[in-house]
Amino acid sequence: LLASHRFPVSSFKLYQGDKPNFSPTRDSVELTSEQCKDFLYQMMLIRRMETRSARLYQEKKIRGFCHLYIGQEAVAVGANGSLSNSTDAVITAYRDHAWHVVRGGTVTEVVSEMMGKAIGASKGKGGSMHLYRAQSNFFGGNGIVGAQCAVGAGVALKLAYKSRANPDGVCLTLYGDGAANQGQLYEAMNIAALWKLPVIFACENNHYGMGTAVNRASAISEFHRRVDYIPGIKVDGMSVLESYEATRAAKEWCMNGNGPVCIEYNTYRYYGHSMSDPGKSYRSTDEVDSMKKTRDPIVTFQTLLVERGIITQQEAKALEDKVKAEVEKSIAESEAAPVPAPSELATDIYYGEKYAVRAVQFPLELHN
Amino acid sequence: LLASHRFPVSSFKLYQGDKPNFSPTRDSVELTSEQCKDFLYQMMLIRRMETRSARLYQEKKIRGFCHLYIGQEAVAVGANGSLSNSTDAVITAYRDHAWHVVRGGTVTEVVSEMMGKAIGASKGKGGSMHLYRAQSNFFGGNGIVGAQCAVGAGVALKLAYKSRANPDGVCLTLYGDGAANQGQLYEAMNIAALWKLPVIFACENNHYGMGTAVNRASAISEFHRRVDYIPGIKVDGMSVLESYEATRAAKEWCMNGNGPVCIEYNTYRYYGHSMSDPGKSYRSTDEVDSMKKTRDPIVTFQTLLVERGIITQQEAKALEDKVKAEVEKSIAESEAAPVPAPSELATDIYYGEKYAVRAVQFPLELHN
Amino acid sequence: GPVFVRDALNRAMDEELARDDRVFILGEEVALYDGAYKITKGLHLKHNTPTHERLLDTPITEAGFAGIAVGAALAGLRPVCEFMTFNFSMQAIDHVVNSAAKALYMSGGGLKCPIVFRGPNGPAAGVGAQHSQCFAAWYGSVPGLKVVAPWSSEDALGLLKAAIRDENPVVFLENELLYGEKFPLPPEAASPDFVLPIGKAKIERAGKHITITAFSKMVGHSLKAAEKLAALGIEAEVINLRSIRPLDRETIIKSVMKTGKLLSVEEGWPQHGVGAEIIASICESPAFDYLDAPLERLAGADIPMPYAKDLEDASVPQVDNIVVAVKRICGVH
Amino acid sequence: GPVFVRDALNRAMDEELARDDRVFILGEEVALYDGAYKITKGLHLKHNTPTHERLLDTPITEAGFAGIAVGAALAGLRPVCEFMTFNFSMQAIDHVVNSAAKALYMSGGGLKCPIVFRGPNGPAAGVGAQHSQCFAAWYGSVPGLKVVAPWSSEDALGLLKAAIRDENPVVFLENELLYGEKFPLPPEAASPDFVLPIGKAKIERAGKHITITAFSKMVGHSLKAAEKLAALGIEAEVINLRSIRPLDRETIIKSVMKTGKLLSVEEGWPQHGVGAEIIASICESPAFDYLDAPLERLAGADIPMPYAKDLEDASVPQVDNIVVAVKRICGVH
Ligand SMILES: Cc1ncc(C[n+]2csc(CCOP(=O)(O)OP(=O)(O)O)c2C)c(N)n1
Ligand SMILES: Cc1ncc(C[n+]2csc(CCOP(=O)(O)OP(=O)(O)O)c2C)c(N)n1
Ligand SMILES: [Mg+2]
Ligand SMILES: [Mg+2]
Repeated sequence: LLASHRFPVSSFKLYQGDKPNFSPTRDSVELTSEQCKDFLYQMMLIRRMETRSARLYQEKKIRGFCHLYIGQEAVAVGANGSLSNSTDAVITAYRDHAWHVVRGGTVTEVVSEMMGKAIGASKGKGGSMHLYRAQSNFFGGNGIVGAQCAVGAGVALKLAYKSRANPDGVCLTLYGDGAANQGQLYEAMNIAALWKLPVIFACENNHYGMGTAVNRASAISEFHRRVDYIPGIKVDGMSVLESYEATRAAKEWCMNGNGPVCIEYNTYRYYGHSMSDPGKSYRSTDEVDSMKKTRDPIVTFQTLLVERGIITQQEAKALEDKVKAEVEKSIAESEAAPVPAPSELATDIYYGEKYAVRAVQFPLELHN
Repeated sequence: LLASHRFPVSSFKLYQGDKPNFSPTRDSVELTSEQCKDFLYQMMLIRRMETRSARLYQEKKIRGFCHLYIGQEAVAVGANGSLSNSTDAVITAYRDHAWHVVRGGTVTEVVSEMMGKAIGASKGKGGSMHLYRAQSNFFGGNGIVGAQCAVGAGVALKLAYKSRANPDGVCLTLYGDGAANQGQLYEAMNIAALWKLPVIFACENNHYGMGTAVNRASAISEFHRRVDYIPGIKVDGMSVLESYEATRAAKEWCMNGNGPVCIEYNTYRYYGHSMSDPGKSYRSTDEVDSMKKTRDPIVTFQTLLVERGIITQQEAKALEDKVKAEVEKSIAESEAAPVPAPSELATDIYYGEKYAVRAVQFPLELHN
Repeated sequence: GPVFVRDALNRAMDEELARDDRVFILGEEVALYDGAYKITKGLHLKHNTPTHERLLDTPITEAGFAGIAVGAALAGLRPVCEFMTFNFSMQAIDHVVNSAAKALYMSGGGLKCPIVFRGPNGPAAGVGAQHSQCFAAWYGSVPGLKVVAPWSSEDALGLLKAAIRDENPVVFLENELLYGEKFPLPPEAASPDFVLPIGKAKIERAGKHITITAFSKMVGHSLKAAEKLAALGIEAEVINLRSIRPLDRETIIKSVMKTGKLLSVEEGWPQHGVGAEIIASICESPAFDYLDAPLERLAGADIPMPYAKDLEDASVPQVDNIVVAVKRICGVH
Repeated sequence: GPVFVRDALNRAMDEELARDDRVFILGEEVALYDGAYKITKGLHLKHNTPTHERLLDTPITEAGFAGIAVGAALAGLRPVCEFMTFNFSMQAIDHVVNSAAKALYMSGGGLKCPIVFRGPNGPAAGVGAQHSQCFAAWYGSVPGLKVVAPWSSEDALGLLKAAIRDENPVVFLENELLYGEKFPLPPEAASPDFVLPIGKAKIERAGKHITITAFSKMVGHSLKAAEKLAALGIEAEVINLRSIRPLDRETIIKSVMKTGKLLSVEEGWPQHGVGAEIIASICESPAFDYLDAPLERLAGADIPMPYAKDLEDASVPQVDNIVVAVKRICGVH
C-alpha cells in the first residue's frame, strides 16, 4: 500500500577483527515515502532547534555550556531510525539535544531545559548537558567525557539480563573521537565482549575533540577498529541512509547474541565545540565550508528525495516552514514557562522519601 | 679474554601492528661465562629469598600481603640483564621483591622491609609492596593494579625530555595479565605512541590475576598485541636467555626513537597470588607440577650451562650453598635490626621541611 | 549463637538475591573464587545458572565495571557492586559521584539509581599506605549518596539488606578486621525481612558523663574503653553511628545535651573528617549551650599508613587512646 | 595597575618555565588552543621548540596523563598538570593520592614528587551538577598533599610560583569566575622571585567583632559583606585562608581569641567540609574558652548543583547570606 523506495548504500568499511563471520551490512535500504519525509523532517527540526539555540545563547537566555549538533544530524536521525524507542536504549554525552528529540522528546523540553525552566526535560535542574528520557530508554546527557561508555554497557547488561543469546534490545552507546581514548571505553569493551552484551559502541567522529584534531589525540584514528575482538563498521555519518543501515546491521549483530559491535560515524560539526568556542583556531574556514557545501546531510538527502520524486521542492520548502513555526512555538512556550519553584532546590536528591537538606542559609532546612 | 658463549633463542612471536619495519630480535645471544653464572646466581638468590620469605610469613614475621615471585625469576633476571641500572628505569607492581634485587638492592633490604625494620628498603614504612631504589631508577613497588603503567610512561618522558629521537634510556614498565585490562594502560600507550616515549610496556603474563584465569578476564589474551599502533614481542618468560634478548631488542627499538614497544613474558607463578591464597581453587595441581617439572627457569638454565660446560654440577651446588648462606645472613641481619623509631611515624610526609603532624593522641604534635 | 560479620553479610545478599531477581552482584573474584575475603562464598553456586548469572566476576577494571553497574541500575536492575577494597574505588569514584549520586537530581527526578557499592574500607593490618584509606568522609560529603558503616553482625545484616532495598545509591563501608568477629543477633533478625533504618544511630551503651561517637571497628574500641572508664566512675554513652550520611545528628545532639561532653572516634584522617562534622554540628545545635568541656575528636594520625606494626598501631586510635582522651576531657587524672 | 587573575597565573608559569628547564606543562588544550580558559595563552609559542616541548597537549585521558606527570616528577622533572576543571580530576584521583601524595612516605623518603595539579575548581556559572564540585575538602584531607586556593592576583602569582617550586605535590585550586577579575599587585610582586608561603593565611581586613574565614571566590564575598556590616557597626575580620592544607590554624585561632566569634564560608558541600574542620580546630584550641557565640559555617547547599539560575544562586553563599549569618551570630537585628 505504502510506496517504498530502495536506495543503494555503500560507504561501509568493515572490520572483522577476530570475527570472520562479520558481514552484516546490506547494499541497499528500503524506506517508505513517509519514512523518507520523516527523516528529512527530523533533520530539519534539529538543525532549526540548534540554530535558534545558538541565538538564544547569544541573547544570554541559555547559560553555561551549549554544545550544538549542527552538521551531525544524519547520525541521530539515521541511527535512531533503526532503533526502537521502546525496546532499545541510547546513551550519549553532553552533545545531546538532537538525541533527546529523536528519542521522542520535544523541542520545548530541550529548549526549556536550556533556558532553565520548570517544563524542561530535567525540570531546569540538569541543563543542556543533562537531558534524559527514561520512558524511551534515553539515558542522557553525560558531562564526563567517556563515562557514558561504561554506563551504556551496563544498560545493555539489563537488556540481556534474562538472556545473552536473545537480548531484549540494544544500547547505542555514543561517544566522540576525543572520548574514544578514555581508558574506560576499553574496560567497557572488554567486559562487553566477555559477557556478550548487546551494545553498539558508536563513535561520532566529528574530527575534533574541542580544539584537538583526531590525529593529535589518537595514535590510531580509525574508531570502528578499536580492539581486535570487536568487529566494526565505519560509515558516512553525513548520510542519513548510510547511518540508518549501519545501525540496523549493528543491531542485528547484537540481537543475534554476538555481543558488542563498533560503529564509527564519520561526521562533522559546523559550529565550535560549544558556544564559547569560535571553532576557528584549529581548523580552516575552507574545511568547514567545503563540508557544508558538499556533504551537508540535509541538503544531500533533500536533493536525493527530490531527484527520486519522493518529495517536491515545494513540499520541502513547506516542511522547512513547518519546522520553523514549530521551533518558534516551542521557544515561545519555553520563554513563557516559569522557572523552577525555589522548593525544587531540595527535591530529587533521594528517591521517594522524606529527608532534610541543609541549605546555604543554615539553620533553614528544606524538606522533600 | 673472557670466554664467550652463543646460545640460540627462538621463542619470539612478533607483532608488527602498523610498524612493518619492526623486527628487532636476533636468533642468538652471546654471553660471557661470568654473565651466565651471574644470571644463575641471581635467579637462585631470588628463589631462595622468596622461599624463605614464605616461611617468615608463616612464622608471622612478615605481615599483611606478600606476593612471591617464585617461578618468574627468569623475567626479572633476563630482562634487567639487558638494561642499565644507571641509565634505564624499571617500575612494577606489588610483586616487586625480585625487581628490587636485580636493580641492585640487597636481600637484607627486602627482607627487612617485609619484617618492618628500620634498615628496610623503605625504612619499614612501605612494606612488601612498596620497595623502591631511586639511585638505580627503580620506581617500585605499586599497590594499585595498573597505576604503574601510566607512571612508567612518565618516567620515560623524563628519559626523553631532552630528545625523543635519542632518549637517555628506557623505562621497563611491568604489569600483570590482570592489570593488562585496566583502561589507564591504553591511555598510557596512546600517549606514549603520540609522544614517542621510550617505554617498554612489559606484561608478565603468569596466566592468573588472583584467581581469575587470563581468558576469563581478557577478551583477547595476547598481551604483546594490545593495540594496533605499538609493535610487540611475545617471549618465553621461563627462559632467562629469551627474556634477555627480547628485552634487548625492545630497548634497541626504543633507543632508536621509535617510541613504545610491548613485550609479553609468558611465565608462571608457583605460589598463590599472595601468601593468603593457597593458589589451588582455580588451577590444577597438575598444571603447577608440570610447569615446575618441565619449564622451571633455574633448572633449565642450570642444565644448559652444565651441558655447555660453562659450569659443573659441583659449582652449581656450591653456588646454591652460597646463596643459601647469603640469604640466611640477610635474614639474621633483618631479625636483629631495630624496628623504626616512633618518631619515624611523622617523617617523610613533606620533603625537606619542618612541619607539624597531628597524631592520634591529640594534642600531641610530632615534628619533622 | 553469635554470628560472624562475614556470615551476616553473606546471608543478607543471599536473601536479597532470593527475594528479588533484579538483584545481582558483580566485582573482582566474587563468584568462582568466593570473594577475595569470602563474603560472597557459595552464592554463585546457589544463584547462578548457565543462562542467568547473578554473580558476575569482572576483570580488574573498576571504572568499567562500576560504570556498568550504574548503567544496569539506571535501567532497572539492582546491582551490588563489590570493590575488593574501597581503596580501589578511587579508580571508579567518578561513577559513584557523577554517574550514580547526581543522576536523580540532574534528571529532575527522571532517573533513579538503586545500587550498592560495598567492600572493606579503612585500615586493615600490615597492608600499607595504598591499602588502608578510610573513605567515610569523602563519600559522606556527597548529596545523593547514602553512606553506611556497620559494626556488628546485626548492623551488617540489617543495614546491607536495607541498602539493597534502598532506591538510592548506597556506599556500604565494611571493615576487613571485623569480618572474623562474632556478635549475637537479636531475635527479630531471624526474619528474612529484617532491615535496619539507614540514617539512624544506635546507642550501644548508655551513660551520662560523656558521649562517644564511633563507627565501624571503633565502636568496639569505644565500648572496651567505656568499660575501663566505668571502673574509674566515668559512665560513657557510646553511639554507634551506623550511618555517616544521613548522619543521625538528632541522637548525637540529644546525648550531648545530657552528657555535656563529646569525643568522636574514627580511623580515617582528621582533617575534614567525620569528627570535624560532628563537632561542627554540635556547635550549630542547641547542645552548644550544654557543653561543659571542649568537643574533641580522635582520628587516624595525619599521615599515610605506615607498614611496620608499631608505627601502624600508633596511627589509628587504640582503646587506651580513647581512655586517655576521655579522662582528660572529664578532668580525671 | 590591576592585573587579571588569569594573567597572574600565566605570568607565574611563564617565569617558572623560564627559570627552570625541568618545569613543563601538560594537559588538555594547554598548548595549541592556548588553554580551555586561556590560562596558558602564548606559553607554547614562547617555550616550545620543535625538539623540546615544554607545553604538551594531551588526549582526554586524565588517569593516563596525570599518571605520566607523576612519573615524570618522580624521575626528576617538575610537571604542572592542568585539569581542564577539577571535576575531571576524579578520573585521576588515584594518581594524585596514591601515586603522588603517598610516594615519599611509602619509600621511606626515597622518592619525592614535586608536581602541581592545577585548574578551575568549584562552581562556575550554569554548568550543572557534574561540573561544579569543590574539591578543597577531599584533597585537603590527604597527608602528603599541599592544597592551595588563591583568591586575588597576588595569591595567584605568588602561590602558583611557590607551588611550582615546592618539593611536594601541590593541588592548586583556581576558580573560573575569578579568572576575569582584576586586582592590584603589591610592589614586591615585580620580582621574578616573588613567592608566597604555602600554609599561611592572610588577614585581608582587620576587625574585632567576628572572624570570617574564606577561600577563593568567597574571600571577595566576605569582604563585600564586611563592608555592609561595617555600616551596621560590626567590624568583621576577614581571613583569606589561601592554603587549605596546611591550614593556618594559628592565624585563625588568634583571630577568634580576639573576636570570640567565627563564621566560615565556602562554596563546597557542608558535610566534612573546610568549615567543619575550622570549627573543630577551634574547639580543640585555647580559643574555645574565648567564644561568646556558637561557631558557624556557611557552605554550598547540600545538593548536586542545579542548572537554573535562581536555584544555582540559592546553592552557594551570597554576600547577603554572609551578612545575615553574621548579624545573627552577633545578635544584631
Ligand atoms: C573527563 C572529562 N575530561 C574533560 C572534559 C572537558 N571536555 C568536554 S567535551 C571535550 C571534548 C570531547 O571531544 P569528543 O569526544 O570528540 O566529542 P565532541 O565534543 O566532538 O562531540 C572535553 C575535553 C570533560 N567534560 N570530561
Ligand atoms: C586497582 C586495584 N584493583 C584491585 C586490586 C587487588 N588486586 C591486587 S593484585 C590483583 C591481581 C592482579 O593480577 P595480575 O595483574 O595478573 O598480576 P599478578 O598478581 O599475577 O602478578 C588484584 C585484583 C588492586 N590492588 N588494585
Ligand atoms: Mg569530536
Ligand atoms: Mg597475573
